[in-house]
Formats: sequence, structure tokens, C-alpha cells
Amino acid sequence: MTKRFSLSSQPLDEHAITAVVSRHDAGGVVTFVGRVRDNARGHDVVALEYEAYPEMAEHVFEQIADEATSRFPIKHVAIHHRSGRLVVGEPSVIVAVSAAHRGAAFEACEYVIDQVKARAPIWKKEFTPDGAVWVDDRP
Amino acid sequence: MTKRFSLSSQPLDEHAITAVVSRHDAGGVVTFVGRVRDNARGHDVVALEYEAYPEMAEHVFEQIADEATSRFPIKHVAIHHRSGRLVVGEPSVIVAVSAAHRGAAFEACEYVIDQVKARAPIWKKEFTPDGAVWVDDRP
Amino acid sequence: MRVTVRFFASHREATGLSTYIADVPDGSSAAEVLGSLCGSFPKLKSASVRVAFAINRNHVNPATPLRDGDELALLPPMAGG
Amino acid sequence: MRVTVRFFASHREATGLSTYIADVPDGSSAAEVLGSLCGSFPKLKSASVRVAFAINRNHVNPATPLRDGDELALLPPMAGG
Repeated sequence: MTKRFSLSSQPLDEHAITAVVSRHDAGGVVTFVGRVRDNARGHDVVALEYEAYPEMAEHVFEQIADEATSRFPIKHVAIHHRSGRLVVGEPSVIVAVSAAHRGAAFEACEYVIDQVKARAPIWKKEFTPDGAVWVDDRP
Repeated sequence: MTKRFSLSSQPLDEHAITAVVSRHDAGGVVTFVGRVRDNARGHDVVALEYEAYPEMAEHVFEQIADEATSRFPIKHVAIHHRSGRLVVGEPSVIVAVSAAHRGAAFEACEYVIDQVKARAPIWKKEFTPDGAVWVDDRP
Repeated sequence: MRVTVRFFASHREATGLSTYIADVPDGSSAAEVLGSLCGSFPKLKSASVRVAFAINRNHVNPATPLRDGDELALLPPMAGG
Repeated sequence: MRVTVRFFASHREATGLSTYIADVPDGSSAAEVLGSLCGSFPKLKSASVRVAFAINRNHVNPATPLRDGDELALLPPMAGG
């Protein structure tokens, strides 16, 4: 059985993660899959390395899911994030939300991924043809 | 190669449909999967039967995707819908949208599924313990 | 002129047909063809209170005139998804 | 009192350490512990201009006091997703 919240060095299995939130009473599932892009802020990207504080990351995922479930009329939330080195095109994060009605699932899925980016203790080193740098996405 | 727009009597393959819109330059993919619910409007549902005007349905899917691509800064859209008889829990529709930035992908995916429900020539017969009825969802 | 009419879902059940070749006056609109069909298929009248039209696979409004050889689809309330 | 400090990403590289046991005055806040660490690890000062704190795996504000045995994590700007 796939976990609902996971930070893992293994490739993400989109189908298994969607299945975790799918129940017979849930009419719609909205999924967000983030993949490593081949460019960022105007330069080429060859690979990314994710570092995390794993014990805290899964705890924060669960807090974010609890918040989403109390804010929106949804059923289930799953959040899976990669750690380690990823090449271009590989999924780095998958969020899946199920709900009886689709509007809430869209809103909640966007809320969750926004919060994961803002609050989950995960860091990303970008490898470019010119070297490597820790990414600071905050404005 | 999976088609971008399809109305099919075969089970939907979520992974293949997501893959159709995933490109190295697309950072995020938002997917909506609609499944047959075990209840609707207060009564139990045993199965659904979808009937379509197939030649027109795929044409409408393509029109909706073109509209989404001109309204939102997204990359690719895929729309797959089932026809025939489906049991509870089976996916009836999958919409996948890729974009460099996730906000546009969420907006566009919701736009597409709303339009599919409003405009695609597809009908749904609901089988309940008391009989079967063609669904009229419009307010 | 002759047009091919397509029936779906509740309309198909009301008429017992999926496809029907209709002989109608030149320049008839989609709504006028429906009126003539309700004469031939009485059950269609109550089944088509809320109907939309497509000509040659494009949504059209009811006043749109048909041409010889067109395919007219009567669309009951759609319920995809 | 003793607290366990965790370093990640740019902080880990600046200090050369993932984990560090710090002896600090009783009741020190997260920000005060960081101040003391910058004395021991000069490179940490510039690397921690924008830092957040977690105590025992929960986000806290910089003024939060620590207790003996707590785990304090220094969090450089996060970039998950």
C-alpha cells in the first residue's frame, strides 16, 4: 500500500499515488505533477539535486493536507516528493486530491502545492553547464 | 503513440495520457480524472452507460483545447473520454494540461473539463437499483 | 432537399432510430426540421423540449439554414464527464 | 543546556556539518543559538541572511526559546516542488 505522504529517493509512481486518494465515493481526482525543466530563469538546467529534512518534511506534508481538508470539501490528499539527483523530465513532486465535486479538488490541489513549495523543508541544487547553485525561489 | 483527443470504448490509461502532454520544456502537468461515483443526487448508482456522437466529440475536444491554449499560457492539452458501460470507480474522463508554470495549468485544466461537460456531445445513462435514466445535469 | 438526421440517447430511444434521412423544403432551418420530425415521431416532441443542434459536427443555433446533404444532429442535454 | 543543530543545503556546505551539538545558555532562543553558531562557523553568517527555524520538526519564529535536548533546524530558503 502506497503511503499518503512520502519523501523518497525512489522514482515517483503517479498511478499508485492517484490510487491512494481514489475511493468509490470520490468523483474527481486532480493531480499535479512537477517535472525537472530543462531551463530556469534563462539558463539551461542539466539536473537537479533535492536535499530534505526527511522526518520534518513528511510531518509538514501531513499538516498541509490537514489544512486543505479543513478548508475545502475534499476527501483525500496524497503528497509525494523526491530527494536525490534527478535528470530533466523526471517527476520531482506529485500532489493528488480527491473530492466529490471537482471545483474543490482543483482549489485544494493548488493550495497544497503552493504550501509545499513555501513550507516543506526541501532544497534544490541546480546543475547548469556553468556550475551548481542552491535555488532561492522566494521573491 | 497515444492520441491527444480520444473518445474510446477502451479503459483509459492515465499514465499514457499524462505522458502525451509531458515535454522537457513543460514544468508542470495538472490532470483531472473523473470516476463513476457510487451515488448521485441522493440515490445509489450501480453503473453508467456513456453514449456519444464520436466524430463530433473528438472535434469538440480539439476546439476546446485550442481555446484553452489561446486563453492560458500552457503547452499541451489531452482529453480522453470513455464510451460504453462503466462500473463504479472506473475513470470516465481524463484531462491533462502541461505548462511551464503551474497556475495556468490549473486554470486551463478546470476550463477544459467545464467545457467538455457543457459542450461535448456525450450522454450518460445512470443505472440505479430502481431503473435507468438519461442524466440531465444542466440547471 | 435531403438531410441526414442523427438521434442520440433519449431521442434515439424515442424514435427507435440512430439515423434518419429527412426530405425537407429547401433552406429549412434546424428548428424547422425538428418541427417536421416531431410530426413523424410524436414521442420526439416531449423528448426534445431542451435540445441543441449541430450541423456537420459543429454546434449551431436553431435558426441556421441547412443545405442539401448536410448532417443534422439533435443533441439532448449533454452530460459528459 | 545542549541542543542538537541540523544544517542543510548551503548551511551544510558552509559549516561542513549535517549535525552539531551546541552548548548554549539555558533558555536561549533560536535566533540566539544562530548568533552563537556564527561565531563558531564564520561562513554561516553570510549563508544565513535569510533563514527560518524549526524546533523538533515544527516551524517556529526566531524568538522561540529552546529547551535542553531540543533539535533546532536552520532552514535556508526552501525550494521544494
